Amino acid sequence: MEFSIKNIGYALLTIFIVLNYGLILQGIIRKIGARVGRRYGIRWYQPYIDIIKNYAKRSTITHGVMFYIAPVFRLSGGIGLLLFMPVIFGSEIFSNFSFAGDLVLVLYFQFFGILGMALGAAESGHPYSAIGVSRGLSQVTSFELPLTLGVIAIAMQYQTLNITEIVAAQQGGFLNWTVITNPFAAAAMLIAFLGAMGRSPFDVVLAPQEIPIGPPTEFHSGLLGVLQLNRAIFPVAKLILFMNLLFGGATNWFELIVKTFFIYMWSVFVGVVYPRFRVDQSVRWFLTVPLIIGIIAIILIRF
Amino acid sequence: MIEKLNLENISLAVGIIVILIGLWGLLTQKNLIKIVIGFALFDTGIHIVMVSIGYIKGRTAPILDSAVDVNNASQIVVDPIPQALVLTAIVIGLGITALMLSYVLKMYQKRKSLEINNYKDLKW
Amino acid sequence: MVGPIYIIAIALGTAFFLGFFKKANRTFSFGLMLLAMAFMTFISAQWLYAFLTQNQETVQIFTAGFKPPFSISLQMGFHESIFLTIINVLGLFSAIYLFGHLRDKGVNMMMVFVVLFMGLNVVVMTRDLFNLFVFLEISTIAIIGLILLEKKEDAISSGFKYLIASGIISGLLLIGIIAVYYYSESLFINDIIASKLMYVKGGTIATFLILIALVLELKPFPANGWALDVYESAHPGVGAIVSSASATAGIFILFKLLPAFSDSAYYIIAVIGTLTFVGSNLLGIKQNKATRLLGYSSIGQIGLVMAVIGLTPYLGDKTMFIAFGLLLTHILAKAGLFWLAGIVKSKNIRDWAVIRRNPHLLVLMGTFVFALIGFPPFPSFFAKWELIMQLANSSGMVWLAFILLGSFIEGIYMFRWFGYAVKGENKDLPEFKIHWNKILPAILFAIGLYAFGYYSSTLTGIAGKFNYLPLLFIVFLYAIDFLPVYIKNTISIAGVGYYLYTIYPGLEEYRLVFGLIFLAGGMLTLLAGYAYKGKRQGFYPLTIMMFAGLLGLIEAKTTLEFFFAWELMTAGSYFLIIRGKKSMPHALSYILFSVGGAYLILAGFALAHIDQNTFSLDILSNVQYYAPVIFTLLAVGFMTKTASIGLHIWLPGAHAEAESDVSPMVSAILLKAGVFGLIILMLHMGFQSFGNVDIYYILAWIGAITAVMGNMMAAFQEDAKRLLAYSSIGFLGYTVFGLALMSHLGWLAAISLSVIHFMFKTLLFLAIGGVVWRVKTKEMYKMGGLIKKMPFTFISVLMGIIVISGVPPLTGFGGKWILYNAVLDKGWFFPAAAVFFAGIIAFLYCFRLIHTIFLGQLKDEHREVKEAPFWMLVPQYIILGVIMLFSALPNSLLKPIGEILLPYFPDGALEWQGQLAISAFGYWNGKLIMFIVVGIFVTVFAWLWYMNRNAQKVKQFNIGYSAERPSLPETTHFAYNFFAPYKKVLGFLVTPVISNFWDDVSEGIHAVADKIRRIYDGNAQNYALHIIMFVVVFYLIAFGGFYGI
Amino acid sequence: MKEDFKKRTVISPDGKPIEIDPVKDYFSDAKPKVYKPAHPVIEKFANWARANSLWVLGFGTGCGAIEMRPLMTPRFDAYRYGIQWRPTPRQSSVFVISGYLSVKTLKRVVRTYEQMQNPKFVIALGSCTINGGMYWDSYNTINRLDHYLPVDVYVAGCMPRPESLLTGFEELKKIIKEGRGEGANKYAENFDWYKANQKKIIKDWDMPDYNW
Repeated sequence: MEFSIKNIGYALLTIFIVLNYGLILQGIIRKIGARVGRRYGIRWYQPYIDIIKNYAKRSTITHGVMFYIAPVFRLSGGIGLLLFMPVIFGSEIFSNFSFAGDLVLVLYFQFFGILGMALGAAESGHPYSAIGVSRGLSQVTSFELPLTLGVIAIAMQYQTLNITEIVAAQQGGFLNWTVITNPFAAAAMLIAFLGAMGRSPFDVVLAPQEIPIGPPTEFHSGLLGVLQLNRAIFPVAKLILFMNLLFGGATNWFELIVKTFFIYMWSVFVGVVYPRFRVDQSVRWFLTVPLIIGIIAIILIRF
Repeated sequence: MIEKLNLENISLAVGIIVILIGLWGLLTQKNLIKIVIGFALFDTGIHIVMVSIGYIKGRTAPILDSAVDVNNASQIVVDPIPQALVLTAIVIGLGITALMLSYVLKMYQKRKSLEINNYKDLKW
Repeated sequence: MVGPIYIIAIALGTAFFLGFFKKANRTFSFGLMLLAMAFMTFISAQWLYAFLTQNQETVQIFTAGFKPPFSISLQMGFHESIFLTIINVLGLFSAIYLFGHLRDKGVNMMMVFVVLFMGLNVVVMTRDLFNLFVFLEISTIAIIGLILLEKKEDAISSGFKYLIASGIISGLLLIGIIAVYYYSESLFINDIIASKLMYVKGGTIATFLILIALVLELKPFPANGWALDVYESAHPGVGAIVSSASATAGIFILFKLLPAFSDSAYYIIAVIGTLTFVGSNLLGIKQNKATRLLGYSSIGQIGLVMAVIGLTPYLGDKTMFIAFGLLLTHILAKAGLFWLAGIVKSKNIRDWAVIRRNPHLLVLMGTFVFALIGFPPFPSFFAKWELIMQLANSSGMVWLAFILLGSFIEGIYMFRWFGYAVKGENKDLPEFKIHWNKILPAILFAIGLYAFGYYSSTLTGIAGKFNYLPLLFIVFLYAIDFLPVYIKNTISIAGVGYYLYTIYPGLEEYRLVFGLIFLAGGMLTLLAGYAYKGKRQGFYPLTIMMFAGLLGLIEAKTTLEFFFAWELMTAGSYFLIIRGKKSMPHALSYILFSVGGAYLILAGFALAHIDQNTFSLDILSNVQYYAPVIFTLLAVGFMTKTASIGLHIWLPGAHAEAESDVSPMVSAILLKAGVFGLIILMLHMGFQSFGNVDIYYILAWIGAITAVMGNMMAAFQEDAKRLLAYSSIGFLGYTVFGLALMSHLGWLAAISLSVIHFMFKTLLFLAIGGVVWRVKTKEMYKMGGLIKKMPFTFISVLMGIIVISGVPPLTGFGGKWILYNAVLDKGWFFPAAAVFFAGIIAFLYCFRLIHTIFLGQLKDEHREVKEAPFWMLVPQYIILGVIMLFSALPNSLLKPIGEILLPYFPDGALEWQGQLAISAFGYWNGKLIMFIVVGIFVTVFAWLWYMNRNAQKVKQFNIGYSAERPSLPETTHFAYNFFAPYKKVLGFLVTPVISNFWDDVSEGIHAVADKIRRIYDGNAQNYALHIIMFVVVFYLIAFGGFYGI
Repeated sequence: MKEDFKKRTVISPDGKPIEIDPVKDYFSDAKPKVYKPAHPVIEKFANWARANSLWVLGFGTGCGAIEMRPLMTPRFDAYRYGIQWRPTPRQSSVFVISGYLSVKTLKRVVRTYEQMQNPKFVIALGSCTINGGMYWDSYNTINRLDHYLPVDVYVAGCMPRPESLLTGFEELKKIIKEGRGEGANKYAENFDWYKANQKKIIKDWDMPDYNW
């Protein structure tokens, strides 16, 4: 497949859909969380208002160039991740730029935003930002190991790193989904997914009162607005990744919404039940149980 | 046993005993002078051994004089070479002994001691 | 032609004549003596010349008109002439060196001096056993006389010990002589040899006595305490004579009488020699007095020569070459070192730092030390090479192992000593004066070492093939060392560039890749040199030495050339590393690991050479025996350079303490030499296994663990350059892992990672070097906020860390992608998972590096810091350009490498469609990714910039700080122990187990050495006892086992 | 702490002494700017969003802090009105000052207020913020908050219940929607007056005039 100008239009369409879906999903999830806490909670469209409000702020301050660029990195990371994946299986329009690279690209491109954000946060000179980044990176490294094992197991299972082909191999009923055919790899990855979503119990990175929401503590106004956009797009991109790898992908938007919603709910369930882990605790945990599951997955695929 | 007890063997044995005595002195005496004496004995013992090895039973000293006829000297004198060697060895031994004594002298001058254990500054 | 008898005549005559000048003009007397020595030298040299050029026949000289055995006869043959020349040259220069001393002490000493050399001359020439004894005694007495005349207290007591010892030895010799005479009835050595005494009953003991006495003359371990005391206390000039001249004569006697002994005598000599070599060097490592240290080394070296003579059955017709090479090096270098000891006058090796006040003396010392250890281009290098090759060829593996062990141990104390000289604290030390007569001999001997080294190389046949041009360039740079930096830098760059230009057409395949890394990389890093002011003495010859070694590796066609280049590179890099500020201990561990690794490589080459009649590197692909062992030896040898886990402890310190532009050289470029070695090894030897264990699988694990541990250590460093150094360890781990995969993609990953590592490590080390240059500290937590002061450096570091972490779109991702595909292809998932885990850990240190230095809070002291020097930035930005090119057009890097690999690994190559790479598992289009990412990025940025174009710029304390405000930048900069929680969990992984292990090994060796050397308790009687026990033990061994009976 | 803000001399890595004036070197000394409202249509829409997305920074200076917490609980659940809590002044738009302000806390309040971004709103909670309440003649508290900061809504009471606070928020929403929530611009316009008042109370003024 070659790049053509059409792709840009398709990409914008995907971004638009995903952005809206992400914002609504965010609102609904928060609503669900509130209902678990016996509150009414925010209105489902509150995330929209918040973003508009932030863009409507009149003043901005800047701590320097990197501070300014960080949200750009972050949003580029989210959008890139989304666009490098086939969003809807079988749809040329929503496969976007997945012909540019395979699963490995997607795995590593996740870090584009993380790294940029970390740099910008650090540029603000705020010690809490740096503490948050330290925690975040520590956690990322630890859940990445089970994730890698799971990815290797899946790539071995399907003998490909091409996400489209992985999805294709899972077509034909839920019994073909990786989560059924390769349960250990799926388990390892789904646990890593908890870490990747950064919800409780792995949300000490953004501890609101201890280190006032960690890395983005100095971001505000439009800069924060960009980050909020990313907070809508990035989780959905990750959800789509896991959906593609483990749950057979989606052939239309409805299927995508249903699947991603339930995958998200997995982390929400865990999140509302479990209290927060300290960083050392979560690192230790990721390097024990999920790691062992990952190793079992590899052993099973190998022999 | 008895027939082995001839002159050359006796001198050989004496030589070896003197060597051992000399070595014993060299190794055990703590006085520098006595050590030198031990060395001298050791040296002398070696000379005795040398002479006794060169001895041939029933022959005379390899000195060409009235007692030895030049023409049949090779039949009646003992091997002259060990004797010559011994002479040289004695000279060298003397040289070494002299050097040792001069060393002892110097050492005594420097430190006023003849005890060998006082000269152990250099070690390891 | 002047007859050799005139040597004796002149010496005796001069000695006699000098007696008349007792009180008269001492300088005149000295001149007379010098004339005599010169004439003696002339005679022997003239004979040597005749033997070398005019087919001169061996000449017998009969005294007193009779033929032997009735008279004493002298012989002048080829070997005699060599030894005589050596001894007399040494005598001549010793005399020059001792000029002031001899003049002060008077005519007596001069007489003794001349007599000493007369004695040694006769000892060499005589063919009469008793005459030999006599003149041996004469020379001994003369030496002891020299010591006595010095009138120094400790010298005298040591002379007394010498006397006692030599008395006993000569007694043994005398008994032996008379016994020999008794059985062979002749004292003429030729007759004795002809009579085959050892086959006569009783003759064995006679020859044994002679043998043991001659061996004892050579001060075998452990019966040599007296000699050590003499070396320590005597005037260094005398020490040089004892160490060189007497020992030479002693070796020659042994050599001369060797045919008289039974074949098993060889064995005894070899055992004693090897024991002496290893034992003496072992005891030497605890030594801290320079002259005594030299004593240990002398004894060890002579032991080695003895061992070589004893190993004649193994070495065959190479014996003479080896023995001469070793002996000559020993004589020249040891005499030189003793003479330097006389100039510097520092007893303790720590005080030798004073020598640097005159850098040329340091050059001399370096020459001597490196010659002793056997570095190229000195004769000992070629001798050792032949020695090891022959030993392996004739299955002398145990000997080989012990000789390498001994050499290694010698390296420990020699390099430690040299390290003190180069880097020790040299304030508050006494001044020393240099007299021309003292320095001249040392200079000439050093030149002699180089000359003989070249001569040896012509004998081994590599002179024609090996490229000496770079070495001449080094000499040239040394000669122009007084010029300012920018001139020398230009010349160096031009030199390297010219060389690259000339060899470029001849480079092929992976040699081309590494050639470019080494030479083009070298030019790039040299650019940074313009930032330095002043003269930067000594830097350029050393740098070029390293690059000469590196390009030698590239050009090497034979194992010998390869090893030559390897050692050259090691020496050059050692000097570069030790130039750093606090790098003495690190340089020591570097050189020791390098030398140890080099010996393993040497052993590997030797084993590979068995039953092959060429030295071509191709022998590795045609190995006859021990293939897995050879592979392991070579692999471990090369991995000392790639700093794989277990062998890495030298690296962090060495790289961290090096100068700003040296760090990239030794990190980005030098480490690739190990990779290059591994590539050559693996290409030639292919798959290897011990039984069922695949060595490559072990290698893969080593690579993986290295990667994890290296990166983990890097994440916990506070020192920026140390962090980068550990990061190098980690990255080299990926490379080793990639190579171990032994597949097209694995190698593609490994080689492209090598290239990438070269680029980003140069970039980062230069950038961080520039920062350190400005802020004068390497501790990251003391920096911070420098982005505003050093924006250009910041950009390089940013790009560098993005490449390290393998985040798309920069080129680091390509390596990761290929590695993934390679792993899926190969199926080694667990080490692979470790490698990918390591890749993620890289984020930790990457972020830390950029955050703690450039982001966060700017410190008070750094408010007026300037951007890094321009010339440091130039190479960085050139590299940045290349990185961007490779990132956008990955096939410009990967496709050529893939094509190189095709002949070796035809399967599993990438398929290229433009910039789209397709593997069996996935695909990747670097250019497209670059465009997409840049496109998104620019769009978002433009939009954000438009939105916030009026943003208020604030300063560093304008942060929301819980209604308070920060008080000091130091307390606001979160930097120290940055990954504390991580350390809490995984810190146990980075406890320095390996460093502790090596420390324990080192301490253990030192403790053993210290225990054993207590036998040298300074008591003359105990020394005598050692001699007697030595005789008894060897008697028992000899007659209990294998000697004759 | 205070010593850290005196001028000091440090030695640079090159060995040169450098003068450091922390207050000038480490803090921006720019004056606040007046930001004109955008086009009325846009502004109306923006004000609607601002009113429905009140991000609150709670300043628990006095006893009133206890009244803010219940708003997050199921019982009062202020979230449903678009009121959310933010932990940092940078991201907040509403500053709730809950009770009397001592001289010491006033300094912190001023600093925090200035760190918030325009537009920003202040709700003063409790009688003490209006006239000092029971502390009106205290040596150590201020009496009238709007001498020091532009206050949008006062919620009277000692203490006002959470319901009152909610009413205050509703009032604030109305003000914002009507475009009257221009406290930040008012502060910038009358900056000298406010500063003079603040400095009258805060004797040891050791910070820049405007805390960005």
